[in-house]
Amino acid sequence: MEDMQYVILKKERFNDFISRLSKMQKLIAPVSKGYNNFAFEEVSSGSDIALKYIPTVLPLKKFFMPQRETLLEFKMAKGADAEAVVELEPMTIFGAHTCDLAGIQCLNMVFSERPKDYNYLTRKNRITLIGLECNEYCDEYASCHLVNASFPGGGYDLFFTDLGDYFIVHVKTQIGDEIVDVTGFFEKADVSHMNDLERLRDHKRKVFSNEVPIESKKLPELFDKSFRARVWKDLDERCLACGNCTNVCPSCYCFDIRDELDLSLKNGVRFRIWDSCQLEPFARVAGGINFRKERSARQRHRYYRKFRYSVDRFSRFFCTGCGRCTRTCMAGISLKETLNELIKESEDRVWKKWL
Amino acid sequence: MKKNVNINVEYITRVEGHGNIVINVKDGKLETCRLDIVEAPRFFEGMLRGRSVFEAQHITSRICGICACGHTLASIQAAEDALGIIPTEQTTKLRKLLLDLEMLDSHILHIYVLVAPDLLGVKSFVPLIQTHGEVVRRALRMKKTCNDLCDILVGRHVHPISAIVGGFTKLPRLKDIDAMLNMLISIRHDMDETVELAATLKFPEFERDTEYVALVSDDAEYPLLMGDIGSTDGVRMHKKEYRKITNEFVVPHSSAKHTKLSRESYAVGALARFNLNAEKLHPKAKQIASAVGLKPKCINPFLNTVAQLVESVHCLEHATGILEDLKNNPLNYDEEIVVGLNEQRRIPVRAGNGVGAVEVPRGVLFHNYHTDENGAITNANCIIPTNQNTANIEHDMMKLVPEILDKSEEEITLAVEMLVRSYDPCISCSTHLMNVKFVK
Amino acid sequence: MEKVALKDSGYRLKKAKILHTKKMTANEKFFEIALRENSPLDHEPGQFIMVSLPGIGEVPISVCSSPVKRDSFDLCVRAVGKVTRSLHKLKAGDEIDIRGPYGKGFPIRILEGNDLLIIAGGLGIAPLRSLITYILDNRRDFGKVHILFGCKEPKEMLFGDELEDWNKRTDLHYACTVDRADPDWAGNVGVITTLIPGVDIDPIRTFAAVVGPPIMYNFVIKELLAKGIPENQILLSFERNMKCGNGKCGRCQIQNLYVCQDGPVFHYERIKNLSEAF
Amino acid sequence: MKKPKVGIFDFACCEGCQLQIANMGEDVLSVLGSIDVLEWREVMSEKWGKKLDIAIIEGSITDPHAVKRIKQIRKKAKILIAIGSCATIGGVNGMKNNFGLDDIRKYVYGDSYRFFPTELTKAVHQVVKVDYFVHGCPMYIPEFVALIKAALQGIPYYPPDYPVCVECKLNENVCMYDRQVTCLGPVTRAGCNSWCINNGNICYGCRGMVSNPNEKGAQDVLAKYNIPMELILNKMNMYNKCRELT
Ligand SMILES: Cc1cc2nc3c(=O)[nH]c(=O)nc-3n(C[C@H](O)[C@H](O)[C@H](O)COP(=O)(O)OP(=O)(O)OC[C@H]3O[C@@H](n4cnc5c(N)ncnc54)[C@H](O)[C@@H]3O)c2cc1C
Ligand code: SF4
Ligand code: SF4
Ligand code: SF4
Repeated sequence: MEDMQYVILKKERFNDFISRLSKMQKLIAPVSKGYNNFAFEEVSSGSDIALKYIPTVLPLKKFFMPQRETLLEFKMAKGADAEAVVELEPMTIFGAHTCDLAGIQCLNMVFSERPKDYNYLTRKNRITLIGLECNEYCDEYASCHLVNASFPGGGYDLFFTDLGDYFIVHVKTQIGDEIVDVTGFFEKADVSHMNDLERLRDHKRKVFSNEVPIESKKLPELFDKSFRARVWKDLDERCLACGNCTNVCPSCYCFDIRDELDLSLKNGVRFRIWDSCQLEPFARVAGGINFRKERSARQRHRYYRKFRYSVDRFSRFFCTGCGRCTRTCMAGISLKETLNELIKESEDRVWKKWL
Repeated sequence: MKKNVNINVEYITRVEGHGNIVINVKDGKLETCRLDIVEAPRFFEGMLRGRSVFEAQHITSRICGICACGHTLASIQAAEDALGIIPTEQTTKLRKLLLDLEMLDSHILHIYVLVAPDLLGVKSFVPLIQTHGEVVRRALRMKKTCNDLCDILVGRHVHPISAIVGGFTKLPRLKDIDAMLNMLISIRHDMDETVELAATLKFPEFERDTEYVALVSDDAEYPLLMGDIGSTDGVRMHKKEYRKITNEFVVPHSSAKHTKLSRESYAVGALARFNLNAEKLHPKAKQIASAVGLKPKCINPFLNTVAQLVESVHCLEHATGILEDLKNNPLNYDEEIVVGLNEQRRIPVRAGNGVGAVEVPRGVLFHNYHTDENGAITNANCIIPTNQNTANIEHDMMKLVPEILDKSEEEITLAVEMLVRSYDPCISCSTHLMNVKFVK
Repeated sequence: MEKVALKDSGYRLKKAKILHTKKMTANEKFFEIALRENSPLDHEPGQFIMVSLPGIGEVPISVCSSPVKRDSFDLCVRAVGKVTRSLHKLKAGDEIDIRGPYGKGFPIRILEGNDLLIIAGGLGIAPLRSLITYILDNRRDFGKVHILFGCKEPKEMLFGDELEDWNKRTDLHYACTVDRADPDWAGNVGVITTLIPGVDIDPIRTFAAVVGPPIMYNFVIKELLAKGIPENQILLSFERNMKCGNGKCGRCQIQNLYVCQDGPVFHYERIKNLSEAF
Repeated sequence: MKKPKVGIFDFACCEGCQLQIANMGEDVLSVLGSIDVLEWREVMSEKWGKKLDIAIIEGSITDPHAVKRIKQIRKKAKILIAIGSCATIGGVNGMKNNFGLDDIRKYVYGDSYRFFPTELTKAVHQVVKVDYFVHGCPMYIPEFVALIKAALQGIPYYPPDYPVCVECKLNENVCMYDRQVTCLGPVTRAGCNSWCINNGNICYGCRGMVSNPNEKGAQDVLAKYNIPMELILNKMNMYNKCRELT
């Protein structure tokens, strides 16, 4: 534990810390939108921030891969070269839960895989990430424990844990160290603080239990057997193909690329914009064939991208357990229920073999 | 001089909707003089039957894109009257603001895009882009500003979104109010120039004594959103008695119904409001009225455009006042409502009969709904300002044409078209024909 | 928000010039294209490039010439929509922008020394032409070569002159068929699978390369397996919707594979169990 | 490049979409810089009546006269653009089709109903071929601009074929279903940037339905909120009644 460094921030200094932070560069944190909905938005004072919140409508990916992002700028004049660009805005994000940190880790892997995506990587380097521990389970939709995202697993510069009168803060990177230094509101953590933290973690280990009756390492195997499972048909009937589940997912990153000219028709940009595998035209080709025409195929694809394909490609789940897809789905399609169905169905099959 | 004139203008241009003018003079004698409304009827009142009263404003706003906010406000008033809802003070304030913006927007459009070309001797504002570039830019700038103001306040100007029965689904934040205030202030200068421009325009000299009808009230505010109905002939009635004012009748040549009150016809609109309520205008507007020599009771219909100008100044100032007030007395955001179709019965419903009477740019607009105990509309009636004006326009034409018979047919046509346009008729609006008893 | 130039962007475009065009059929047009300074494209047979018309869009198009031709390269484009129709309006001297080449083409090093059975359906001849011309340029490096080509109607036949040439050559076997004949047609009539049983091959040393419309694959593969060609010697090239070419945008994904990076050319063995592939 | 000749024509509608053009402000001048507007009754007295490169059509086709007129315009125009829900899907005018034609005429005009001929409301493409669609009530200016640019470039414009929810989520709105009210966003074609929901109201479906909506799923969702099926269908029919005509 040599390289680990813990400091504490007393609660009464929190507002000063936030004000100070917001003056250093744009500061983003969760704020309440009413109806138990939250969003990451720009803040300037501690009172703007919802310290207790359930996952925001949109995850942090909106800062790392903006919904619409310019890739090229060009002029229509003959011979003019298009210029590749990246749009940047340095910012600090405060209050990322462990599931959202995991989401960013997923995106980091995707965009670092060759061929690297420098638009993403350049932007990522300008963003400072400060995590915030969930002491309690958000709600019945979350399944972070199943996918090992309920405890901090890196991916941040600083990580805050609320321990009543104070936050204990894990300093992970040099940038985090600088924030601690520059703001000057922190104190060294001592053994009693570390003990408090350990107590909280013990408590969490009790509260955060596995929500789905399967060991997470068995999930890939479950999916190997489930390509033709009944549950996909069921989803076909219910899913509206609205794409909400993928838009709110922290590890969904599909996009479309489009061109746009200005009114003079002389200058233009090429930009990418979020897209979703749940939408009808997504996999349709010029001849009119749609390789995932059925909503069931599209839903299945979504689940496999979270629990199976990513395991092959990146050796991790791309579901962070945040529960957003379930919370947002007006058709009431629930990730946990789907997993439960798959488990049940595969157990049925096992039984049938024996009978 | 005995003379034959045969004028048949198919689709009067630069008016909203389709109307034709038919004039027939034989041996110097006026035989026919008609304004035909040939807009395809759209049957709004019929379509409203069976729909939730909470959808009424959404649907009736689609009667007219130009005064969509006006229809919205009249519709909401009627629905709330039927349901027995009394809007909060804050809601009323914001509705007045919306109406000011609507008035301003519409008057600007009418003055610049529809009337100015006549007075500058061109066929449309398109050639003005070359000859009067600055004027066109100013017009578009002002129009866009009004539009952007409505965007902030109610989501959009054409078919507002957040103004609904019960209040507003979204209230402007402090930064929005600041932005709106700055926008209004930014067009003050343009408004001054508009006044200067208007002062140079020459309007035809023509007069006909007319009964004017508009909202009236006992307080000191220029009544636009609320009030009784009054006329220059001394009539005053509660809005619920609107049918006694309008006395609609059907004429075969028009898909819009005609109306009359104390005489054969009456007029509504900016001039009517001015004639009835001039003393309640904002001081700056009064000042402009006297500078351009407009005083009540003015009976030259061509000067309706001037009355619109005066009202524009009034509305600009009045809206600025409301926004300044909102800066000092912040809105209560708890009043934001989410109603949808009222499927959750967040707003209690009951059977009822409600009337909305609102001054919209072209005059007083009536909506009337009967609802059943589930809040569904059983009967609907909308009386549009242009309907109320059509008979009056015809009577004006009948007086005007003989006075200018010495002119060429083109000149007569132009004069008559200008007369029609000065009323700013909204023909797409006026074809919502209603379920009324016919005056036999 | 600042906007800064990005040197390493995967979306950078290269300027290219159209040297020559030729209308091939009602819907297909041929383009010969050179990069600036005639620098080589350096592609493998079977790879594709992203063709850009800034302001309109970008589409994946297979390179249909042999890499041996270094000063320029060829494309064959079917007009179906936004970009492809706009491409058809261009003529010699006009400029386009490209990215790439992308993807995995035909594994030339593995094919060398073996026999080849090349099966093209319709526009599938485009990517295969890059392989065929490469083979002809390096004819000594390959064993026996069979080319089977099928299309709907004679008037849809692409690269007619070259097909004639291939037909005349003695160092390869060529056969073609049409689904529907017209009065001038004297050749075979019927779907392409009807040609397969008649080819004389040694399945163990034959690699099959198949490109055509999606419906063709199932039937052709069945015939090839029936002939005894091992699964890992059947090569297919897939078409999917594609936006980035960099294995990110997700559109071309077939289960866990990205056609743009892992393909478009695949060994049948690798994808036979992917039910979304066919 | 020669400037294309453009005419703007209106049928049964509120003329709000034309007004949206005026609401573009000084951008109108940029658009007018690249086209020649030769006919536009609402703001111009000039009439053209000859061949056009682009005809922009607003409004639904609701009477025999309109059918004749739209066919004439189609003959004159190389490209025909339908703007606004009335033109693209029939829009609110379609609600008329819920009633018997004579019934509704009598309701509105009483005894004189015979003076007022009417037909089932139709969208423009149900009468003549339409090349470009700008959906929405009113049309969304940025989409109109995008489409005009596509028309000038001579390339197709594909309106989005995914639901309003997509845009709504990107705008990070609190979903109406979280607020316990029903919203037509899940079955309505996007492209308006979830205009209504951004302003706290529900989606009314003015842009028409996506091409392959899960209607059963949508009805299930709506039914979950205990509103009678009749009301739900009514709600979908506010703009989409003309879908039934083919
Ligand atoms: C690896 C690879 C290699 C290829 N090689 C070649 C080749 O060598 N030659 C070749 O010609 N093609 C090739 N293609 C296919 C080519 O990429 C497509 O034809 C091209 O992308 C079509 O783009 P477009 O912009 O012209 O058409 P689009 O404008 O995208 O339209 C294509 C079709 O889809 C319809 N459509 C598209 N979007 C919508 C929408 N939103 N709503 C309704 N309808 C819609 C259009 O009506 C049209 O029929 C290749 C594809 C791949 C993946
Ligand atoms: S949010 Fe629900 S309805 Fe929408 S696409 Fe996802 S699963 Fe389907
Ligand atoms: S509010 Fe409406 S449009 Fe938005 S996500 Fe919810 S259902 Fe979809
Ligand atoms: S949200 Fe719905 S009703 Fe509103 S503009 Fe968009 S499509 Fe039309």
